[in-house]
Amino acid sequence: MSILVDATTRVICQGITGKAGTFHTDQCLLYGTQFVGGVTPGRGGTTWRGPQSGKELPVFNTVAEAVRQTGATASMVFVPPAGAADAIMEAADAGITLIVAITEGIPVLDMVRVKRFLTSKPQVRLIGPNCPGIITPGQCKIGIMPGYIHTPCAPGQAGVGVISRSGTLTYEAVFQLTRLGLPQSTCVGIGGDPVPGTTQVELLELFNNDPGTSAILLIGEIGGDAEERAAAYAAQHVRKPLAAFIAGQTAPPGRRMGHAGAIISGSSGGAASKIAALTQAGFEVAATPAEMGLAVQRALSRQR
Amino acid sequence: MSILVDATTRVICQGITGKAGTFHTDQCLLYGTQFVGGVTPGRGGTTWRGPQSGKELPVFNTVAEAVRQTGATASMVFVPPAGAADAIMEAADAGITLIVAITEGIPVLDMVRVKRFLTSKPQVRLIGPNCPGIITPGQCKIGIMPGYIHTPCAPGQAGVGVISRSGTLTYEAVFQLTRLGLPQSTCVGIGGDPVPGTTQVELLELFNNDPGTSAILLIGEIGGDAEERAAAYAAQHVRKPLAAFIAGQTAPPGRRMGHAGAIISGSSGGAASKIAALTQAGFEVAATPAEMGLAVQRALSRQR
Amino acid sequence: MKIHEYQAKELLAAAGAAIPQHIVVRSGAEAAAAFDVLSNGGGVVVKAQVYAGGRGAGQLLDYPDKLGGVKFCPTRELTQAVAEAMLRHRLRTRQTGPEGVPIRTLIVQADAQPDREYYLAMVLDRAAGLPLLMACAEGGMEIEEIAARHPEKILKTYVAPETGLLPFQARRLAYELGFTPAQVPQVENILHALARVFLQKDATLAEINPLALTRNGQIVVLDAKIDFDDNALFRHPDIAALRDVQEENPLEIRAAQAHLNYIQLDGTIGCLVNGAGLAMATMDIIKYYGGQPANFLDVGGSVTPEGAIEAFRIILSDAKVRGILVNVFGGIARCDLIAEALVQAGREVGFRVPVVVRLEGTNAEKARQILAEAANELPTLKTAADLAAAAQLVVELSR
Amino acid sequence: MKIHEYQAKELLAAAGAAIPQHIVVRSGAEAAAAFDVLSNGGGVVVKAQVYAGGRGAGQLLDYPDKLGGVKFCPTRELTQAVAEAMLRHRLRTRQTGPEGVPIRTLIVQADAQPDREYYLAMVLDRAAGLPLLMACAEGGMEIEEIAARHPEKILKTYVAPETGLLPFQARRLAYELGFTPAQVPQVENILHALARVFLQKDATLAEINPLALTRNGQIVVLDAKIDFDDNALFRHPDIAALRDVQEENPLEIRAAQAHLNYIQLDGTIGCLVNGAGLAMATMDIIKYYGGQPANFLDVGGSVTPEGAIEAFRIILSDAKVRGILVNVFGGIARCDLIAEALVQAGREVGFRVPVVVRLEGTNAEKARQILAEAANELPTLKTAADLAAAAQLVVELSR
Repeated sequence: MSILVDATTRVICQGITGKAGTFHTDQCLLYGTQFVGGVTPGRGGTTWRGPQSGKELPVFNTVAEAVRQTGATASMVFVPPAGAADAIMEAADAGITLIVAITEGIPVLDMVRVKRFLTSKPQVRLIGPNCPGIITPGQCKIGIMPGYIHTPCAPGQAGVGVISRSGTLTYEAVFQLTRLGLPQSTCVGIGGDPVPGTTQVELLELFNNDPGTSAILLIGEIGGDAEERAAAYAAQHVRKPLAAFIAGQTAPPGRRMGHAGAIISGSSGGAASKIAALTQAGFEVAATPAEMGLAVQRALSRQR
Repeated sequence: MSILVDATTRVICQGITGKAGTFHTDQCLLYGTQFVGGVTPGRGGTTWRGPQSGKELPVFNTVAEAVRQTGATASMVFVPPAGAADAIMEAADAGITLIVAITEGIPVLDMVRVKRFLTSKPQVRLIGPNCPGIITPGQCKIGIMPGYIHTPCAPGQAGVGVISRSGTLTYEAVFQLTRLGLPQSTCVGIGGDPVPGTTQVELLELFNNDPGTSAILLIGEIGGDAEERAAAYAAQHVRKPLAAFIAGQTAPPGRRMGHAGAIISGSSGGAASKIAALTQAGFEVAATPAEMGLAVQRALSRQR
Repeated sequence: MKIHEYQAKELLAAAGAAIPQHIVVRSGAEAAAAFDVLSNGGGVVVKAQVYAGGRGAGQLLDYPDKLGGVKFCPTRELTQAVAEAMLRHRLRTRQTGPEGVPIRTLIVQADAQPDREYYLAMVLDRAAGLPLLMACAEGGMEIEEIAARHPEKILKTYVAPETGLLPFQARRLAYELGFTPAQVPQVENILHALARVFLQKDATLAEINPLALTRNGQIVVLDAKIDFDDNALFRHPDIAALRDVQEENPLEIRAAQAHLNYIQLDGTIGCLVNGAGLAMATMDIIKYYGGQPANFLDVGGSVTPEGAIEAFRIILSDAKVRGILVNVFGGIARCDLIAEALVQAGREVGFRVPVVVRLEGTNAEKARQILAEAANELPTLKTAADLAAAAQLVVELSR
Repeated sequence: MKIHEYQAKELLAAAGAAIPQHIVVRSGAEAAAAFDVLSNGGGVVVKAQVYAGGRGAGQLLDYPDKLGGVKFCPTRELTQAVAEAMLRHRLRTRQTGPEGVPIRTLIVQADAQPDREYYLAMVLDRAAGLPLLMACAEGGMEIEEIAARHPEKILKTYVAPETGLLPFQARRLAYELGFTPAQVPQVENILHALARVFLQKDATLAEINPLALTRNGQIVVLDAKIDFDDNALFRHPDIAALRDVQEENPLEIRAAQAHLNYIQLDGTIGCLVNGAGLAMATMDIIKYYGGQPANFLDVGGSVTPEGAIEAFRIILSDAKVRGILVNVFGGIARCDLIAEALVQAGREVGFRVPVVVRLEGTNAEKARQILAEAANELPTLKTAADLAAAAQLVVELSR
């Protein structure tokens, strides 16, 4: 089992003919993801060919056309920042229900507008933007993470669900899990932007309800109060083993938000408050990034 | 019984210090409505006095303040057209749950924006704009209708629920009901604007669920397809006696919407299609405006 | 409020849409001069600027040849002759009535040589409570027929007023209309212009019909029609300034100035009613009893002596009127005061036809007494006990 | 991106807010001339324009008297002297660090004589995913303290970006701040200007502190601070043009030009990491093992030879650096190519301090081999088996 994506997920790439879109669609195809088409306005009717995989996909001018022709339900967005919000709304409007936005550098007010647009489309889930994507090991990779570091669950086996605001730090965590022999159910990078499409709380809920997930690893960062909210949710609702790591205990200064930032969050958004909240909620919190895998192991053994 | 308003409803008037606001608040007080205050920005802290009733009410600068101080849950809006949409949104934002907008001449796109604003406030019901208001005879009148033509239900007695897009035509209908000895549960003028706050379908549902309503009279007009939708709803859900009248069988021409109007509604919005739809849905349709009361009587007797 | 084609196209152009060049003219000589500027080795199109639609298929009255309100003119001479004919003869179309309308303004337009025509429109969808943008790859005259027979050919997109037309919505419509990647940006510009004018200027209808793909690959607005929300004109002085009162019914203008809502019709029985719904219902009951209403007239919620006087003057200035039905439901306004206003109006105006009055509501008894007392002075003034009786009486008296 | 106070106030003024008159000056003589224009029989305020906050409570370094970055000057002579002092001495505030910052620009501002001070700010509320407008009737320096002790005194209103600040929201805030009916329209203007600038220019923070009620009843923006979303600068060339690179850290500018995200810190161990989260985590583990990071440096998803060379140059230009930790997780990018880039960088730059490399991911074995082969050529280059070992090693070697 897994959350959000599996071997049956039919995926398109928006921005498939761009350099990054081509490369990563190809990588996903090599991993085994069921990509069924791509969208680049003005290139409709042409055929895209994966440089390494050699696989061919139809290109469409609009997501609506792509959905009609291919039955896709998920989209990987590689559209550059200036057009990315529009591309996400186009996907949502066209019936795509899982949108994975890899694009980095989308203006934050664009994402505010996207989120408000999506309130009228409750069936649509957005992952990202500015994220590595989502992977259910062995079944479906939609994103830029290196596939080989992940370990699929054996049939009937449950795995670790991973939720992260970071990219390479997630790979580090997954690599540690794989080394410790802990397979992963699904790994989701929610992205580091101020307004993410999907929050840690929402993913905690999905993983909590997924029988294929045996434990959850949450990788957070300083800033905002998302981790505090995740801790509060977990304390009340989650009964699975929980582990976490918070990056930024040595916070880089100089990225202050003036008075207003502190007023609004009601706390500093600092690592200490996050770690305290998570520990109190029952998370095994890793002391260093080298011990994320071990923290999961501790959480799992503590339960037994 | 009744819908939406009764003797316990606490009401404010937005625009209370204006000429119309003063006159009609006073009239409502004379009828017995429980008015508890008024709002006119810049006049907060003063006291309003009803010219005929002699009653005094506190005036506030904002609806939020009025709600805090008086516990009002309903508002009658007499703010002029340019500021009316803003006043409605202010009321909704301040916790008012029933907004009765009397104002005539609000730009239609303002009402589109108001309706979209209200989607995030499902607990708020807007009646109007450009409407006579709502009255539960003998208990609460919020609007400009002449109170004395209405007949309250005796304790335990059920009455006729009236839904109308028109003003004086509603008074005509209520007058006929009263003459025939048929009391009214609640009468609601939804207003004649293209984008009304509350639709006929919504009121059909409320009256259908109200044990104090024995029959429903629907007074429609040509234009749009609201009556067709009401007929479709009634056919499926309503089992109470139903009567209707459609004004505009001799439609004034010259108010065409070009090609686009006909395309959009899929029908002419003419009286014939509306009358056919209502008849098929089980409404007793009055042939002339002089027979609206009789149509209700026929509907009631047909049931027995 | 309506505006002329050329005004609609200029508004769209200001919002970013491409339109063919045109020059507004009011004489044959001006038209000929415009030909020199715009013909560019070919011809021009002369188009009558009237509010009524169906100009192309219309006919100039008392004109020997077949000539409507739109004409391609290959020469300077023909341009001048056609312009002069249009300015001299009234134009009848399916929207004008048999008497036609005078033509006061023309445009001379560069010939766009349309290769293919499309339809675009924005209008309020009342059921959804949202503006709707519609597009069809088959434009021109028969759009209503296409809508009825092949509704799937009409592409539709809702436009939220707070965000406007979103880029992907315009892009999708443009591609689904079958435009090529090179054409799509031109179409997107026009769609955004249409939506912008509709939303920013409070239009109730904005129609581009046809949108033309020209032989040289340009996409231009060939004809456009925009109606505006009267209630929003207070915040659009630029739009209000476009009003051409000469194109409107003088009686209706006069009524509007007196805060009366008046629409002239073809029948013989004048109506004076308070409230739009009751006014429509009054017309209905006149027809039900065999009469034909001469007008719709809503005097608003209350009735003042001044309003009643002006209302009677307007109704009676229609020579067809053979009787008048006054139907007033006195709600907040008292019937006795209304009756006094009616009597005063009768004295001022003089009732040359039977006037049947039905007054109901507050102080109705006292009102009937006032009217009875005035019976000698105003012999054509009759009262009726109820609405049905009043309608029957006025129909009978007007035969 | 940050801008100066005077630029923020001018943006707000362009959006409709009232601000005191000011003149930008860069010399004592200009300041004296500005005094003549603005003093109006009273005095003026001289304000240092630097990006750091806390100017009023700051102190000019090596200056004999107590003088910060904001000074009321009742005379022309004092105005000139104060301006010259500010332009000659570095200013230290609680936000600058002990070395202070140079002052290159000043404004001379008409004295507004504030009678009462308020606080206004707009910022993104991440939890709600919406911009939030905040207001407090007690402005000035202690706003954070008020927020902590009396949160109920901070009024808050969410602003939807698609509608902007709605009229009733501004009206309500103005009344709830306690303004009189005569003052409310002035405050509404300023609130709308604040929201407009925030939304239309893609700000991440817009703060008016204080908003002043002056002795003559005017309401003006006395000080303002606006930060902008770097990701949205592509659509705001007017804002991008306001950038004052002299106010920014030269190393950080140089890093940005090489697409590196670099922030200088106070420690001794340089970091070179791919990915922001891993970079933060790497700093954390350095600290965990007793070291102090000298910088945050994210080279992005992949590592090119050019990027690595520039990154090492930037790190090594910080004289405090006594060791460097390279932590790269090769995902899509192959570790062997990254190792080659590091070796090339070592050749070009010369590693004057120990460089501990931890490479993991695709082709990590081959990468370790490449680094081992370069060991003779680059004696300070060390490899570590895992992250913990790497951190411990670099801390040890940097002591």
